[in-house]
Amino acid sequence: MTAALLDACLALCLPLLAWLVLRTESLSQSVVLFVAMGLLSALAWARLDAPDISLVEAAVGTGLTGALLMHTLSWTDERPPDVAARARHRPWAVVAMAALTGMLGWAVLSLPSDDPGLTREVDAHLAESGVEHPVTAVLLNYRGYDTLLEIAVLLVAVLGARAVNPRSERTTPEPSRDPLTGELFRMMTPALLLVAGYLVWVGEHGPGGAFQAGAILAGGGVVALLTTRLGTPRMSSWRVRWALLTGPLLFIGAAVAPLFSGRALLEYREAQAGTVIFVVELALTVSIAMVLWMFFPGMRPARAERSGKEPS
Amino acid sequence: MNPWAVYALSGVAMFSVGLVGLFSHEHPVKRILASNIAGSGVLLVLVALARREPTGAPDPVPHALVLTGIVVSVSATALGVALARRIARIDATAKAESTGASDPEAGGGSA
Amino acid sequence: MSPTAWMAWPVILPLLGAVLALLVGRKGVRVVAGVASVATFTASAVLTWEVATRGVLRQAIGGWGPPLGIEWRADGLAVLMLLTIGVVGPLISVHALDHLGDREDREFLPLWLFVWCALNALVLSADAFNLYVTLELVTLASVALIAVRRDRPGLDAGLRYLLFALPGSLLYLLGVALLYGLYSALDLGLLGQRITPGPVAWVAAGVMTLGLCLKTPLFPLHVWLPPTYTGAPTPVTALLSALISKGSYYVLLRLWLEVFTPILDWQVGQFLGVLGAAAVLWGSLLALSQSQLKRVVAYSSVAQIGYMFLLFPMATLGARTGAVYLVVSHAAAKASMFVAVGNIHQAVGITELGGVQGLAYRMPFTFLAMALGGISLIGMPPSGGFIAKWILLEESIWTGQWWWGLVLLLGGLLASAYVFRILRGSFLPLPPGVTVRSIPLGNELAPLALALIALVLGLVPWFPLELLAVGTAR
Amino acid sequence: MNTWLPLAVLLSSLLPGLVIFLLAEEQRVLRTTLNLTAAGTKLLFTAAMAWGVFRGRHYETRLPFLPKADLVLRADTFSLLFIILSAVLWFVTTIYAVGYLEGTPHRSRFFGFFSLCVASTMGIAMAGNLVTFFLFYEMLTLSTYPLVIHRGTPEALRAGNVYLRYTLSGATLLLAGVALLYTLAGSVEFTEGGALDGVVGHSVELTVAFALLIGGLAVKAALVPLHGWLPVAMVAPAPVSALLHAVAVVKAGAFGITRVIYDVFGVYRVHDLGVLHPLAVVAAVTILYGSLRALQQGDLKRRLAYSTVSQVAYIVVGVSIFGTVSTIGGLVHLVHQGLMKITLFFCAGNLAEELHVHRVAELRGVGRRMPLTMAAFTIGALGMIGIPPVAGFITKWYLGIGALEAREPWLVGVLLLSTLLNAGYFLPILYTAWFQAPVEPWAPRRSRRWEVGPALLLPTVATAVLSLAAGVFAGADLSPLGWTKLITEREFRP
Repeated sequence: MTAALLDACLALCLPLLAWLVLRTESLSQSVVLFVAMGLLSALAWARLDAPDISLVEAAVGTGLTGALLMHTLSWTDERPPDVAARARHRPWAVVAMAALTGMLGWAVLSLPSDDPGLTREVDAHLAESGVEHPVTAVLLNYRGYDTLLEIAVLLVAVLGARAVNPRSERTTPEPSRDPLTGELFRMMTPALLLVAGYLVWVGEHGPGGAFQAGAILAGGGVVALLTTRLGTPRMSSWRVRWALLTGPLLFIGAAVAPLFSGRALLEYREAQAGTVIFVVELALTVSIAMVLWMFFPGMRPARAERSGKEPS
Repeated sequence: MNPWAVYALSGVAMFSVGLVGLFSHEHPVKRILASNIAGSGVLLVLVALARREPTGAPDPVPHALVLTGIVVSVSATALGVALARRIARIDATAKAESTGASDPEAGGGSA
Repeated sequence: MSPTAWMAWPVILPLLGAVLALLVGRKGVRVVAGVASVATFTASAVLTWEVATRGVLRQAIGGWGPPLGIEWRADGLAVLMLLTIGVVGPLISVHALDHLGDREDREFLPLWLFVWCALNALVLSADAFNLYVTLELVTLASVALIAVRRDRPGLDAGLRYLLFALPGSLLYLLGVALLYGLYSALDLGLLGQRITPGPVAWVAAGVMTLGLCLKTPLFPLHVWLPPTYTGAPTPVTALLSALISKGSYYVLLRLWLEVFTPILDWQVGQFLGVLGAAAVLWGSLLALSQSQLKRVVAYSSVAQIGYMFLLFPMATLGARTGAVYLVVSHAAAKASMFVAVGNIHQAVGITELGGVQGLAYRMPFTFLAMALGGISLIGMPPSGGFIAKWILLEESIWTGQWWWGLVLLLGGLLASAYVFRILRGSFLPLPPGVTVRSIPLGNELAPLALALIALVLGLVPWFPLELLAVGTAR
Repeated sequence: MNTWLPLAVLLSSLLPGLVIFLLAEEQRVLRTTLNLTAAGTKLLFTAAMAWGVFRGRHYETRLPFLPKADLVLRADTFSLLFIILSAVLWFVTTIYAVGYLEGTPHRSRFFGFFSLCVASTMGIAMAGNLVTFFLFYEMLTLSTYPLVIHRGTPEALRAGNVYLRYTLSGATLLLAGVALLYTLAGSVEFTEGGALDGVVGHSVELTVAFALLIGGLAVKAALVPLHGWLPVAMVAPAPVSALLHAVAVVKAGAFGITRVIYDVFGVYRVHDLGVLHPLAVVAAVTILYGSLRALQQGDLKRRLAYSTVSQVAYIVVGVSIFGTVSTIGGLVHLVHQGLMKITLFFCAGNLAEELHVHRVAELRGVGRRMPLTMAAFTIGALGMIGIPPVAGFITKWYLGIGALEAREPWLVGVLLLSTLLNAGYFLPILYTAWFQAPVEPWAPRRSRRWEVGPALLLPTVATAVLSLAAGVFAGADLSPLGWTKLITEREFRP
């Protein structure tokens, strides 16, 4: 009963929060509300027995995204003169929203309510996949091709983001005035690396994997960015490029190798599948961490300078 | 009503809010937020669909799709905010120039 | 290597090329991209040959096969698209090298290779969710390409495109989720077998169609197109209009003709047809009223996309052939026109329609390309556009829906009005005070090569038509 | 069966055209040589083909194109009539144009499109089915447009607009008709006696298709009320007017109408559908309207243009009256009008070029200054009126007899009235030129021997002689009349 109440509450809160995010006039409040909504939604995912991906949602979908947006707000004016942050008055908006929800809800409610989906098929072939965790099996074996393209998506995004803001690479961040955070970071680093390595390894059997590990590492990188003299990695450095691209190259190599012995793309031999997947995941972890880290363009210009430029 | 259906409906509602919000805002950050909300809605629907059989492990296929979805969504956000940031800097430079002040970008760069 | 193995290379080679191009840094980008382009084109051509001689090819990626794994499927339609992308894309990118600055093409080339990889992956994929990933890869790479010059119009255009394409993808993804929820399958073939009329299928079809129409875009969702096409660097506009917008249309075509066939009712078809017809008329009329050269060509894309939607009310194999033929010839013709527009801007720096005055004598190849491309847009013989229009026209009479034929004919007349509005000015003498900068010969030949493809499509249509027939026999 | 000769005839003007585009403006000798060699080669090919067809051989080039329609180039008696006319007139017009455009800019472009234009005409003549016909019909529009606006003046551009508006609308109707017919019949190969044997019933659809096809073709044939482009297009240089009005464009329309009636529907089918009579009426109206408007024109070229409107309608009248004799009259006029009208336009060009005379009133006493030109003009004009022994007489004679034979006596009235009107607008020109004294003395000749450059004069005289010969030797087997009789025999074979 309590559980049902909790579910109902969560389910009700999420769209309401979403609505609030978009209604709020202040952009920074919007982002804060968005993060809150994301955390609640991670909770909802956990209630739906998806604890591992709920962590990713919390860390990346909410944390990293929220940080990115917050970071952007520090670059942009809170409210540019020509664009209002508030929704234009659109009477049709509410009607459209209700109609869309109604229509989609109708479809959702007509879905069978105890369908196992592909659970049986996944389990049936789990032994051949080389890993023990079904999600990892889907992600890196059954549908490994999706993941290959997903890596391409990440590369494109980082390439695009760096391409439009090449200057920020040169922006040296303000060193933190607080010596404590720097010290903290130094202490944290080995722990982060350990946790990331563990997550990759555990991904073969249970919740975890390259993406989770990469997110952890990237988190460390972002903290470093904000607290130490360490700048954003630059594309012009060959070390950065190798760190970024070794994973994709290995993955592509692993994907095409079977082609030369008459098998299909990504058709690993059963005996080697586990090893191949582990190595690929390890390399991808580094790449994913690099990409997520590089999404952050460095520090904003110091507040004092900005305000000095403001016409007043 | 089953818990999955409650959450699926919630996801659908989030999606609608996000989608309509996307088209009724002009500020790029708001629109990026809206698209993230809509994305979370879709992913919530997928997560809910995975948990329809009340016993046993949930369907791993939607979970894997969701992971991919998160990556795509954060990539799009990163690209979007990079563009928005650049636009803001160009505007700031233009504004500074029009008021006779020096280039704030150059100042930021040499700090 | 087995014939099915060839399916991997058109996807893998550009991906590998892009990654290596990033890896080598500033110096070797052009070399790597050149080698990757030649290799990818060769792979596409070999695959086309295999399909033309052996029929439909399939590859179960990872060896699993549906429903667990993803499948690639190459029929005649798919390889024709591969070939189109493989010919038109590199020609545009050759032009881009000279059009963009040195700095930009270090980013342009890897990004274009990503787009190429994504489009090839999209064309071959037979998996609904995999299609979502390819669509997103196309979108993000396109956004980065649009903004590659880092100028304000390009950045605005990129952001606008992103914020219209994202909801499109999400709508599509929601449809995929619904379909998976009911049929526990993501493979298009399986979905096609299992589909039954009902709320889930209807709503899924609705949101997926809406999303893809937003991306393509179909009237009245085209509002983002003109400013985006105008703001993007011209070679990127050419890519957008010629190839990228066709990606989402291709998915739509596959969905309706292979998955949603049982629910493609008369009303649904007519509805899409009406929107297409409106796009044809509205796009053409707006193209006629523009004063900027690039906007004329951009609005023409709205109209041409409209023609492609006339497929849905007829929904016959013949209509599919006609629509696909239009996709292919429009790719060549429109790319040629945009590239020619780029040349004109580069030569005289005038963006107004009057800027073409007197240029026919100074840039003959560019204007020949413009003329040949324009003829294809109008649908006059000899051009690929004519063949497409002819097939659609015959099909509209054959199915008794002659009113779509009227739309085709009227659209052709309107197109001729805006095409000749451009061409006519070029015959006038060069206005005094205008200096014409010389254009590298390669840049003049690129649009001509593209236009000649549109011409050849109108002279030897039997080859693409026979190719298109591969895999249609049920 | 010979498979390469039709293609050779087509390519003999297509390829030179493409090469000419690439020539620099200064390469005058090379360009002229290329032009004349091409025109000569085409004449040879054509003669060979004509001889072969006369002796009963078949010529056909067939290339795969669309599923239901190949690209077919074929030479039958009717296409040869048009091919020979075009080949001969192209040859003389090329010579004329070389002289006429001497020293003007953009000649490579001009001669390039000029050759494409002739290639399209050849394609139209040899098209073996409706799709091939449409293909070349559209190519003709595209290749004549740059010729119409060649001068690049605002007036020329406006004329180009009008020209496009008319011809493209016409093409749209034509395309609709072709598509409708293909859907009904599956495939429409031109066949003597009609190609629609497989279609039973569907008389409404067939009538619609017929109306669409004729409507589309009537634009180029300049039938009233679709004739508006023709007088406007007069801003083009004289050789263009000559070629457009005597051969390529209007004849393509008239030729197409004939093809549709005889080789697509078959004359019996068209007769049964009851659509022949309305067409004859439209043509008759055009004859009278064109003549009346010609009467009002003070500008020489415009007068000739309206005269064309009227004269091309003779062809249509001839073929749209059910009966062999009138058909002969109509078809033979395809050639006769071509020869006579091109003579007249050449003369107008000579006058404009040498003396800058454009209006009828300015022609006073020009006969003594340019006797050969005006003599040629006189032959052409008398032919148009229908005075023996010039070719035009043959036409009117056969049309008149044909009308009586088909029990359409009203047409004889139309012919008589038209003849009167023809006389009304041509005779004053002759009178002014020969018998009135010049207002002021003409500018002196530039050369002692020639009243106007030989490149202009010789083609003019040649075509005038041909117009006369076509009338005088009408009885010969290979005269236009003889050939036409051969065609008609085959078309009416039940």
